[in-house]
Amino acid sequence: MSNDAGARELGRRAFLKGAATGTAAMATAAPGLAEARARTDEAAAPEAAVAAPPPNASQIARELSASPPASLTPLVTRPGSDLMVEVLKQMGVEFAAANPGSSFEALQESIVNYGDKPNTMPEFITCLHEETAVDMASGYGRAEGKPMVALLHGTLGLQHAAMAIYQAYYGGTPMLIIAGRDDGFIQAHTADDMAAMVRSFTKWDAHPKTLPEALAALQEGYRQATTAPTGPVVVVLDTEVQKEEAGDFAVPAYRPPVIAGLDAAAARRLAERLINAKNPRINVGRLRTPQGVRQAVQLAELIGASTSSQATVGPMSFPNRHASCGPGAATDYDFTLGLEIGPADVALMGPTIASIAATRDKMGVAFGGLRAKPSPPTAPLAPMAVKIGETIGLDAEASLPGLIAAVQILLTAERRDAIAKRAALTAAANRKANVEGVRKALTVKRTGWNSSPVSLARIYAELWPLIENEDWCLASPSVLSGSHHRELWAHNKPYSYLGLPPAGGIGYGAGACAGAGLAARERGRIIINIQTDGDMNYAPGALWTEAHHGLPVLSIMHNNRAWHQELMFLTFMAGARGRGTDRAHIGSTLRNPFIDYRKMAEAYGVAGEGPIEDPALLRAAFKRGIASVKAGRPYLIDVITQPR
Amino acid sequence: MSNDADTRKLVGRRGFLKGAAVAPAAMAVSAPELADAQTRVAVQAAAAASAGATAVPAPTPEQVARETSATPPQTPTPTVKVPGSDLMVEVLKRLGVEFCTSNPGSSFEALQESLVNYGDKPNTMPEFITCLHEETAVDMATGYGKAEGKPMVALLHGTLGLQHASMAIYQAYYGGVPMVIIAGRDDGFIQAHTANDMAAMVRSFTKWDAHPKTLPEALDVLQEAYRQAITAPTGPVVVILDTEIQKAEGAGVAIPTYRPPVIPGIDAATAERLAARLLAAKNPRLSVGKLRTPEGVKNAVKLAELVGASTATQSTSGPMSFPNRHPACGPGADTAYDFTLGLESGPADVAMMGPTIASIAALRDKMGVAFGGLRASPAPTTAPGGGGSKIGEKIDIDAEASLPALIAVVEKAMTPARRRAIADRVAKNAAANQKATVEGVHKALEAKRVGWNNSPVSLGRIYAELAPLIENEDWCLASPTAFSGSHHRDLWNHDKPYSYLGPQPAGGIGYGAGASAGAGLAARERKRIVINIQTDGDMNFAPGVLWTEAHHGLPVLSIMHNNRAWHQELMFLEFMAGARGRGTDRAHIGSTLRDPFIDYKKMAEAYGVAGEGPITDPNELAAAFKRGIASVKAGKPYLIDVITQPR
Amino acid sequence: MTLSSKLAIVFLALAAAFAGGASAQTAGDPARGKTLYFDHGCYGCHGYQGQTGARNLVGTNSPIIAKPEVFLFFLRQRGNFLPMIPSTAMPRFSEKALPDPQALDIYAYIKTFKLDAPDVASIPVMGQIEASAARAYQAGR
Amino acid sequence: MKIVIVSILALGFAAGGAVAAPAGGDPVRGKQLYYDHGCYGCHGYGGQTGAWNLVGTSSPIVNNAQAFLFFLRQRGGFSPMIPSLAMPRFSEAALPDAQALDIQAYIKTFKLDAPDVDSIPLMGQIEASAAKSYDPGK
Repeated sequence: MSNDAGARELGRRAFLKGAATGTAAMATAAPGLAEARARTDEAAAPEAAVAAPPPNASQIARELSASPPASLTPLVTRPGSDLMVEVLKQMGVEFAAANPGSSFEALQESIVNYGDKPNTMPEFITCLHEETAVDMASGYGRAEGKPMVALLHGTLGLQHAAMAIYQAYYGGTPMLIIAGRDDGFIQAHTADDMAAMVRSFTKWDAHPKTLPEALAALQEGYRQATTAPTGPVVVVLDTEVQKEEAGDFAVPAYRPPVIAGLDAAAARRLAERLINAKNPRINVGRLRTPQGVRQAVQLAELIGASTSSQATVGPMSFPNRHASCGPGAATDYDFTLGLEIGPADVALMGPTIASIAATRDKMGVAFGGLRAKPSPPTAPLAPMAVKIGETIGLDAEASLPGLIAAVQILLTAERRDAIAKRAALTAAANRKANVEGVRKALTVKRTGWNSSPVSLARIYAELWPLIENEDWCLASPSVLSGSHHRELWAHNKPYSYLGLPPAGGIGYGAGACAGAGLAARERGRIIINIQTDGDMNYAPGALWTEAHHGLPVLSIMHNNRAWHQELMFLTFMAGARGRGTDRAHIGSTLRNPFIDYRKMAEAYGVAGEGPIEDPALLRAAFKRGIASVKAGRPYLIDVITQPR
Repeated sequence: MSNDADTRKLVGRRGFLKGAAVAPAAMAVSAPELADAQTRVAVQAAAAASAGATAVPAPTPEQVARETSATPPQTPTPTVKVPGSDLMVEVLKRLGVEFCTSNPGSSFEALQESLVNYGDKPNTMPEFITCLHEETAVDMATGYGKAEGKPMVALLHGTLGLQHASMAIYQAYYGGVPMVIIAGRDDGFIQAHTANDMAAMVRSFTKWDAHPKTLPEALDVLQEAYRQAITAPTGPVVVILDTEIQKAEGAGVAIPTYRPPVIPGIDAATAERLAARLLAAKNPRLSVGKLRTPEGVKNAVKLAELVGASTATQSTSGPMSFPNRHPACGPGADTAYDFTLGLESGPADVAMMGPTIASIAALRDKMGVAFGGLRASPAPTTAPGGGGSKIGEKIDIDAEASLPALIAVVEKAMTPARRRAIADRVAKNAAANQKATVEGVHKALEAKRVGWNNSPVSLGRIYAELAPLIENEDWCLASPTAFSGSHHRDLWNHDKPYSYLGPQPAGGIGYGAGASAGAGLAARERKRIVINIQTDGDMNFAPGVLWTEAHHGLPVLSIMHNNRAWHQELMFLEFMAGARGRGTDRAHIGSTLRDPFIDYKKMAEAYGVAGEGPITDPNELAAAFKRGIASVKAGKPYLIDVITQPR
Repeated sequence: MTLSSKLAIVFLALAAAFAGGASAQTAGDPARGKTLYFDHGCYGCHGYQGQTGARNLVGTNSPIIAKPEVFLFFLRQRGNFLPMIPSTAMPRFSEKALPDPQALDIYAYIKTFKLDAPDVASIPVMGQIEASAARAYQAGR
Repeated sequence: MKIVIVSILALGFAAGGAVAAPAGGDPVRGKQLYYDHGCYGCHGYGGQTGAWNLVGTSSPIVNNAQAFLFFLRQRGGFSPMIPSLAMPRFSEAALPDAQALDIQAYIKTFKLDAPDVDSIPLMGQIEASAAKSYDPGK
């Protein structure tokens, strides 16, 4: 492709007329320079400007006849993309988030127009950046434990969303990514093997050649995404396959995956050890779906075991204020069962992304944490060596039904009341531990209570009484704002807290909260988003998507006016080198000018207030915010906060 | 790493600092206090201090002792006398790198500290430019590279930085824009941010990459990277710098002297041959495409004037081409050219065409992605941008590097008789070209007057109103213009190498805002102003670039082409819906920015950029543009929101 | 059915419409037409006042605009082709998507467009542009 | 070597601060320097939030001028390879003594204004909710 291919520029007038006849007559008389410009470009055409005299008879005839292009394709009555929408509908895909692109124009048209209730299940969600579309799918996937669709436009879409896809992979979040491919149009947007660019950080990908293959690939993609190790999958859909006539091809029925759990014998053995234990304990990590969490609660109640939970650090774990959750009456547990976590005498640990990393990483990138070489002990996020007796490499959630059934068989009358007695003691001990824990936490968190800029503990504390009786979901990563919710709030739902950005990538928070907002809107939930300023500034367009689709997201800015982690590191570096600690703010802070987040929100159509510097004003503002989001209108409150 | 690795986190608030000081020493985890660490850099190594949070009472004496003695970790790395990163900054300084755009990250904290604190005039040449997204950092480097024809540095944080900027890197590659990308690597810190071969992720769309293992090697690699970036085919290069090397001891390490690359031009024989044909021709013509540097453009003008050739230019559709209103530029007195010499462009009898990215694509694409336009199978003729133009003899040599030799031979062969004939031809061509220009403008204005008083505002009116206001300024139109009708091509005088920076190199939306800010960096140092006709879809990808413009005082006047849609998609979808005979009134779903409309003046003000609008009455344009130009000439970026006709 | 035969049929239908002075359709309502002109995206390619964009709807005596029947016929056209690559040509508006009464409302609204473009000479800024084009080239500036 | 420094320091205290006490700093200038050098970054604007409390403490580092200066100049000896959030070193070049004392003067103006738990109604509500028994529905 000659060097100046990019330099062709198309005149205004000609762009439409040229397009109509473009396909038929490509010969450019004068060297008409068409600018290969848009994500969806035009055919090159002579650039002479058209004068405005009235068209003569021959022009009218040509206009009317509109000589069809050489590649005449007969009218399509049942386009392939309609069947694709039907397949997604049958699998219960609620949303398809996308930044529009011509390579999936046919699929977008079907989503918007096909069916008796068009643009529902899946509903087309308009995003201002592909990164936001995939981060929304992450937020939704972590809250619901099942995939939604993110639509990306060819090579550019996959590149624009690369970091978001990497974080979904690292976090094992189920997601169905569809990349449109239009091999005959703008060449820079297509490639022979587009998915190769993201193969090393996706779980599975396919590039079907025909419509039947495409429908099967969408179903297999959904299965792969929801089977342990869950994660993002990519299906590349050519525009020809989307636009071709399906005729009377029937949509294949979807067969959900079968995930292997404990066999009956193993379940019985484990049930016996649980029943015979005097002081059994169950450590619950991150399960796959809300169904799994319900069964873990059922098992704990059946056995009267005390439990530990990850609910305060991520989704899909044991309700942390459940009567059985806590240290229990006595901490000398004689048998510990681990569900996707240690320490435990017996731990049910399903396969993780690390187990498939090598097969996917054909490029040999060898990401840290997924590569053969173990990560150094000093590295944060590195897996901590935790004592596990016997590890059973089976999916914990899939094993629970069998285990529960086995336990129920063994439950005799006197075992039931022994368990009941133990359960009562455990409940009382746990409640006492809860109350003490909160008391101790409050004594620490009261420092800086009335200080301005506002202390973060004050924000989390003021929020709790206002959301306690709401169906809330804290969707934003909280470690940068002190994670005060962990001691003060009750995390009793699978989606109470959606955890940190899986690969520690900043920019994930805004999109994830909007994605959780999609799930919330359909279920009468509200989303709490303690939004760090650095994270918001990558793709703030998520605010417009929240306004456009009426997502119930309350964003409270943790506005410390910096990428504060960097500021602290740089101050240390400058100190270590004995120079310019007063210049460490260069490049690591958002000063001069300060960004006005209320104005930014209002620019996107989101009601907002602030900046609030006086902590006494917080409660009233939060009340207004909660009222607004409960009425389906997102709301943003800018709070100037202590940096940590 | 188990599935719930992401739930194993760092330590709670209190512990995060105290723990950090002693972390390397004592890693034993008592109670597994799992806290979620999340930032790009995540907090220090976790040493789960005592489970309970410390109360507030006054520290006991031995706490004071421990505090003051601050037992250093087991492997105390003595502070270095001369940090390695200082030497890296010195290498960049001597290469003349003016700017280093970046979104901060811990994997290059040492290099950032040196950029900010090293040298008698710290944080100048290169100056650290703060961006809110890595994509913007690389797009700015692309805008600067297109305007100046030489590279600056973009600093990215590990795997996340390369991923976040990968579309912008792909566009720099596709457009052949010279740029040095440095990716920090901290293998001992957050594992998700590092990898053994990070550059593999972007190898198929970068020109060259290296991962030096020692400080001296790193200094050489930085110089080699600069050379690779500016040697044809120019393009983006990646250097991975480990934090160990940035923090290594640099005392005694010499900074290598930089040897600029020698880019081969035509040999003497070819120069003789071409000069002869140019001088023999009665009506010679030059076809000038996109050269590499402003130096090349100067020589092309010199050659045209010497041989009295009429010239064809691409300066109205991209940078580094022949000034389009130079007397030599245009059809000339007689369009029967008997010899046409092409410089990086056809149509031509003989064309000197340097190597393009396509020539190295296969070698770089180890993953087998095979991008369209760069793959073996030729682009289908229907594809836009696919058509090439007719070239007789193609000489695979860099045109710019060949010009000095060619000019020398022509000057030597000049005789008084030839000089007179040429002078006569030059005069005739100049008159003919002038007439053609004036006629062309009149015809264009005739067409563009339609819709002149329309509200929403016609795009022709915007470009026309700007023309007289910027005519006497040193301006650079940095934004792609195909969506706003490219009216500058007929109405404006493109007489500088940076007059118009051309389209998105790979047709990727989101490039425009960053490229304009990048051109603003070059403009700030050279008293230039940047005109940015900003489409709304493009602005909405990474609008944080407005803050960077305000923070660094970049002279960028952004005029919103606000048609409240990704309008190309709306038209395509309407056609699709029409073809399927359903819901053309629903084609706006997913392709428009309606309900609510975005207020770009308010968005600009949120980032600290002065703005006005939305303007719907075209008669208000001139006054608004005057205010805007005055503001940017005073070093303050300005945004004017104009509600426009969609096309 | 070959291409040329298709064209023949089109011409016959067209001729009939012109010659026969088909029954005047009931006049459309421009007010409703204005919202429909926006909803169906006509503004997208023809501009809000029919003067900008790809094809002028004002100051033209093309029969498509001149006669409502031809306008309706023209909207229903092009059912039979869908080029594989994205196109911004005139879309087809089927009866289902845009019933006749609504199409006539749009037609009525289009009839309200007037060419209000002043001529070049009366626009000062255009004069400045022409003057600058006529000026001699100074290398340095 | 470390132990020696500590002992000298201790002696300094024990000897009743025989060493000449440098002149007190100016809190107004100190406030700006506290911001410029990023002290707020880890200690909070009021010295109460963040990593290490500067308020309501009798630690000599905060209250004694030489100890404060000595503490700032400390830790020249190490820069760990991985990013660190520990107390940075503030060399004389970066932060001359006079300015350091200005900062100390400003730190001394901090007051522990945290009300105790029982006097904050909100905290009562939080404790009450913690005491509530688990209700699966909600």
